[in-house]
Amino acid sequence: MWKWLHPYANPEVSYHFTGRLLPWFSALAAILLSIGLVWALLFAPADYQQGDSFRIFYIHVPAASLSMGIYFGMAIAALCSLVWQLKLADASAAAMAPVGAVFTAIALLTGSAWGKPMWGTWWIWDARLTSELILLFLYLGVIALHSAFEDKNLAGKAAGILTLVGSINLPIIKYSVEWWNTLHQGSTVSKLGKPSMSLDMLWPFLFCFLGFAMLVAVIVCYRFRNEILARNSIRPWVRELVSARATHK
Amino acid sequence: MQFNSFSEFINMGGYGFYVWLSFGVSALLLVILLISSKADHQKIINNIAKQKQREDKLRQARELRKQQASSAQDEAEQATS
Amino acid sequence: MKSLSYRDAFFLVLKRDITIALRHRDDIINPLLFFIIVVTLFPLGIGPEANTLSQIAPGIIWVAALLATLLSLDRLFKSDYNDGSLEQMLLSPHPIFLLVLAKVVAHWLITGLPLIFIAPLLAVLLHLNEQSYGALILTLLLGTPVLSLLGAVGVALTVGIKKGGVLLSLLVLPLYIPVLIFATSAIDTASIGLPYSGQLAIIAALFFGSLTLAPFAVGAALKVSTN
Amino acid sequence: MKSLSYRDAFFLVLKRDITIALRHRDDIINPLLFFIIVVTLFPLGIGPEANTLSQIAPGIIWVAALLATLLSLDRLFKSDYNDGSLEQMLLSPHPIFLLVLAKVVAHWLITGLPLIFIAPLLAVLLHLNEQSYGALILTLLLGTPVLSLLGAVGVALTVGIKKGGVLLSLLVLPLYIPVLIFATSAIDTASIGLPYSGQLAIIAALFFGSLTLAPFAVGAALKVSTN
Amino acid sequence: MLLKGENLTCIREDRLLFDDLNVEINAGDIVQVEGPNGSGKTSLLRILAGLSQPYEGNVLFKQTAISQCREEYHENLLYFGHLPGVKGEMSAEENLSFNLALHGLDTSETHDDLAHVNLLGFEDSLASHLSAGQHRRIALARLYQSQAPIWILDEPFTAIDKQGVASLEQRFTEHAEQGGCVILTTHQDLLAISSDKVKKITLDYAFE
Amino acid sequence: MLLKGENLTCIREDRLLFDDLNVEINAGDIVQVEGPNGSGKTSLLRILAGLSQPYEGNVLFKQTAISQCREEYHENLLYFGHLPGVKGEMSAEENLSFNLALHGLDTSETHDDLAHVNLLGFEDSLASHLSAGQHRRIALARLYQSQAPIWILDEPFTAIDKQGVASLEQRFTEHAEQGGCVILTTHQDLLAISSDKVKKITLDYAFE
Ligand code: HEM
Ligand SMILES: Nc1ncnc2c1ncn2[C@@H]1O[C@H](COP(=O)(O)OP(=O)(O)OP(=O)(O)O)[C@@H](O)[C@H]1O
Ligand SMILES: Nc1ncnc2c1ncn2[C@@H]1O[C@H](COP(=O)(O)OP(=O)(O)OP(=O)(O)O)[C@@H](O)[C@H]1O
Ligand SMILES: [Mg+2]
Ligand SMILES: [Mg+2]
Repeated sequence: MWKWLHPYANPEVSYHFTGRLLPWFSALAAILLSIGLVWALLFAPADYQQGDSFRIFYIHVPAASLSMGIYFGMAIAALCSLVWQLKLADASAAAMAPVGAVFTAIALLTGSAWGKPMWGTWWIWDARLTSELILLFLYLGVIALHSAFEDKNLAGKAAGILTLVGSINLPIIKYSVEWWNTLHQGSTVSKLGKPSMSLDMLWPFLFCFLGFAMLVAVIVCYRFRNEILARNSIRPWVRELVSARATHK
Repeated sequence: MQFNSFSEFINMGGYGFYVWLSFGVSALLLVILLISSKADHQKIINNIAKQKQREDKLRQARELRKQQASSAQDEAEQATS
Repeated sequence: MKSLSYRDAFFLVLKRDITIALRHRDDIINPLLFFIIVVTLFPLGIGPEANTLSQIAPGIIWVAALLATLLSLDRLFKSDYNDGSLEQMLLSPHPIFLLVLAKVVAHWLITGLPLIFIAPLLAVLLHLNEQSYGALILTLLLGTPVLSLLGAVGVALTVGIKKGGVLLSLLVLPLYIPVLIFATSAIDTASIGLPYSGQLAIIAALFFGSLTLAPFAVGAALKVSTN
Repeated sequence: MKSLSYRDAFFLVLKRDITIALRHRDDIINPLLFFIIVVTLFPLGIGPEANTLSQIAPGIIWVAALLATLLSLDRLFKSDYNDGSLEQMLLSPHPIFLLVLAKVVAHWLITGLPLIFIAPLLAVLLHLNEQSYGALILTLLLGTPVLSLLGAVGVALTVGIKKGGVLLSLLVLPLYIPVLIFATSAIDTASIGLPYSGQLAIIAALFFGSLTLAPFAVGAALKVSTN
Repeated sequence: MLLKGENLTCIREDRLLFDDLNVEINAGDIVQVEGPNGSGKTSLLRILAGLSQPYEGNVLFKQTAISQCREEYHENLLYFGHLPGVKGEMSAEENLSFNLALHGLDTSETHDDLAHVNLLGFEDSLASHLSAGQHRRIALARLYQSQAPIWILDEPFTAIDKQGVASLEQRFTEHAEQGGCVILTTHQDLLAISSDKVKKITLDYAFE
Repeated sequence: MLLKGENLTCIREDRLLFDDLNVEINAGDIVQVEGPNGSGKTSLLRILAGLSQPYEGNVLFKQTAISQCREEYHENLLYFGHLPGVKGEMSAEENLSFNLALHGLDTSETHDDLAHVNLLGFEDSLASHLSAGQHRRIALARLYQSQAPIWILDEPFTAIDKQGVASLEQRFTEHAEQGGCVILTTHQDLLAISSDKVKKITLDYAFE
């Protein structure tokens, strides 16, 4: 059943394979994002309650859901690497962590910047906000652990264990925070009166969302290829590649 | 088109600061991430190249020492003979 | 030879760790003192009004317990790593999770248990609502073992890293958050006279979950760190 | 040889410590993250009401700064002790207080300074009164060096002791209490719009006092610890 | 054949330490791993003990990969590394008892074992109050009880005085004669063991 | 006379290690402190370096008690203990430069010094990535620059390979010939230095 996967578990093959995918991903990301963002900023209607501040939505929500999606991806990669000892799965998890952290940070920042005009404060200890903040800490933990190990293979394994422990914990965190919140306060700040999204808001959102997803794919590909190179530096194919590409001083 | 003029576009119905802050910071972070990911590639390649140079240097030093050792041995043999 | 049962191996390691702690009595006293000092810092930093204090008392006591546990964590594996004992344990013919479990139990007996005895005293200092004492003790009793178990995962991951001290807190604190939230919420609920068995049940679930899973995660992490 | 002036020796050690910290970037980032995490734990433990939070914000931020400094302290001499560098420094032909001062300055630059930059952000999270931001920054600017200096005395005394981790906090925290009290009092005063120069003056006095005395105390303590 | 390393490759820091190394160790062997500083002796020993994974290759104990039979292998292994695994907070005797008990050995004769390593009179001293060499001797005392056939010893003579070295060498010979094997590294010459009894593995890839 | 210990007495843990010991060290001496494990060699060396205080007695540097002339004494002293004082986070070269600069020595020729201890090619490796012996070699590289006449070295040969030991011994001879003195401990025999050139101090109170 796993046979078809086998060639891709070879670092050299996946290095070249991702190399071939990259231009396609990049083109898609560029097209989708430019259509989506122009649409979102210029043509999408303003919200009847929130006015033009609603345009933050088009970054905020994709960033927030991608931040969680990437963690999910990382957890799967970590599981694969622990169960099947796939070194490439480690490399891909390592490639995803910083991207996920950046998207989490974007979700937090855009959320805050939206919260100031809407709720009158940059920050409240709301369930969603708090669990997003904790997600950022989890990401930072994984990254810090990665950078603390010198041997990248070991770093991958250690970070994998942490990712898995964190992923078991993530639903608990989410649940606990939600519960804690409703228990303490009757919502003092009115949450977003959920507008039933009209089609002319939905389309640009879809473009933005897919565009950001493609951007994630592009960056993860770049980082994945870097990880492969760094982990296989003594392989002859890497050596050949290097002697062709190194900039000599 | 929702906006009649450029300044209206910038103003964003009074929410300009927050909207442009969000878009600006997001763009900045993503661009930094993208560029640093791309730049790492060359950095890693240069590192590996440096590594290779170091190995070559070691190999040379090793050969030199081997030569010295063998010539010393020769001398010693000559001296005894 | 080779006749050591699981039980014997467990108690062997447990006894050793407790002997070392008793020998070095600071190991027991210091986390306790840290706990006390942190709790007393708050009235100093916040001001002595009884109302405010009693309102924030559960949070402060629990955060202090959490930090005290955190600071005491590196005793768990660090010194064993530095002098090579850890290597020797990994090379012993026993399942690693068993030895890990023994060490964690010892850690809890040394640092967690004393906190539970001293906590009511501190609760008095902070004017904790009288109805909450039971909840405070119960949450600590169920919650501090979770802190030791989850903390062990963090230490095991960072033990090979030079100066892992603060990195550890980054890894471990997010994992502690559910315990903190449910425990303080239980205490708050108790203070208004409502039943808090729901929160307790969740903490108990966390306890059993981490009791069964953490030792294996720790074992895997130790193998990586000592590589 | 032997031509190294006081200034050169000072900067040599300073540069070395900062190089090591930059190399190990975690050293800078981690205390910062710890600071942030501790600050976020309190709302989780206490509850999200903005009013309560803004009332206890100065206390929380300062206690967190204090704990972050405390945790980062053992970087100051411990690793130098463990690998023998400290011995070598004590054997160098320079006055010990000078080398100590360089190490403490490096420690502050690495851990204290970043706290000051991040503190306003956390103040936002805790809804600190807007009038208090100036006082917060000023007290941190004058107070954190005191924490590093006094902390150094504590580490120097405990560096020879195995597992001094928690004992250290016992020694150091009481010394930190005056800083904590005056700093939070300054911030509280500022929040109701009154002048807080009195408290600042006292912190400044503590700063100059510890700047002149602590290095000598540390030097003496180190000689005892390495005996 | 007790222990076998197949096609072992080790890479540290991008440097290839050894490549495609094959090692076969039989009962009765005394194997000295030789090589200059940094040639990979410690790395090899840790791989053989199962403490590190090789970049490529396998270590087999009685034809089974050691990752497959971890517990059985560890029952048959005694490893002594750069760090002795002695707790400063416990006395010499407590340390030894623990070490023995952990490996399921008899703890009733610790006195004799300590006498073998010349620690008589120091049984109750805390290990941290002993000198560098005495500290390591506590860990070495285990050798006089061990029933494990495979001994892997990384620089066991560090900080040990001459008399100590001589008695250790004698113990190695005994162990080999009783059907065990000893894999060790040292930068000193083995004096009490005749050199034809010692197999050598020389690592010097980096300097060859 | 460079260094003199007068009536030195050392007591550790209620055990008398040496009593009324008098030591005189002159320019050109190579002094080997001998004795079995735990006889007090390290304790003596630390007292001579001024790192510990003796229970009784004085250490004099050019007729002055070293506590009276600490800075001058330290300018003339190079001490190398059981711990090498090398930071794992810095590269070999950075470590050496710092060590040299701290003692006011020239840091322009670190390359050559590292070559002397066979670390060519490892200049930029972090010290924590080196092997046990290479780690200690970084600290030993200082010996090739040091201008201090008094060298106190506690087991300098630990973990060093044979070739390294030979070149260190040669360096000691050179240093002694240039008017310095070397006080060292080791459990190995000095091979390259003829034994009549080596003064010995034997500590064996505990076992005599
Ligand atoms: C720092 C502050 C904020 C954070 C961390 C945050 C985080 C999140 C997260 C995690 C999601 C879930 C995304 C998903 O389920 O895929 C989300 C969705 C959303 N957020 Fe925010 N948010 C913040 C502030 C705001 C503000 C101020 C608003 C508007 C007033 C807002 C409006 C929304 C909307 C409309 C959604 C989509 C809801 C849905 O369809 O499920 N957020 N945010
Ligand atoms: N920190 C200490 N506390 C108490 N006693 C100590 C301490 N260090 C050493 N001793 C005692 O002093 C004696 C001498 O120790 P020292 O380290 O000087 O020996 P040494 O000759 O250097 O031995 P080795 O050859 O093993 O290095 C030891 O037997 C020990 O009992
Ligand atoms: N933790 C590490 N990280 C990266 N590289 C390492 C590490 N430890 C060792 N190395 C590298 O591996 C090489 C071999 O180290 P190893 O410890 O196996 O040598 P060794 O033969 O035991 O030397 P010694 O005689 O000095 O003990 C070293 O040259 C070093 O460059
Ligand atoms: Mg070695
Ligand atoms: Mg000694």
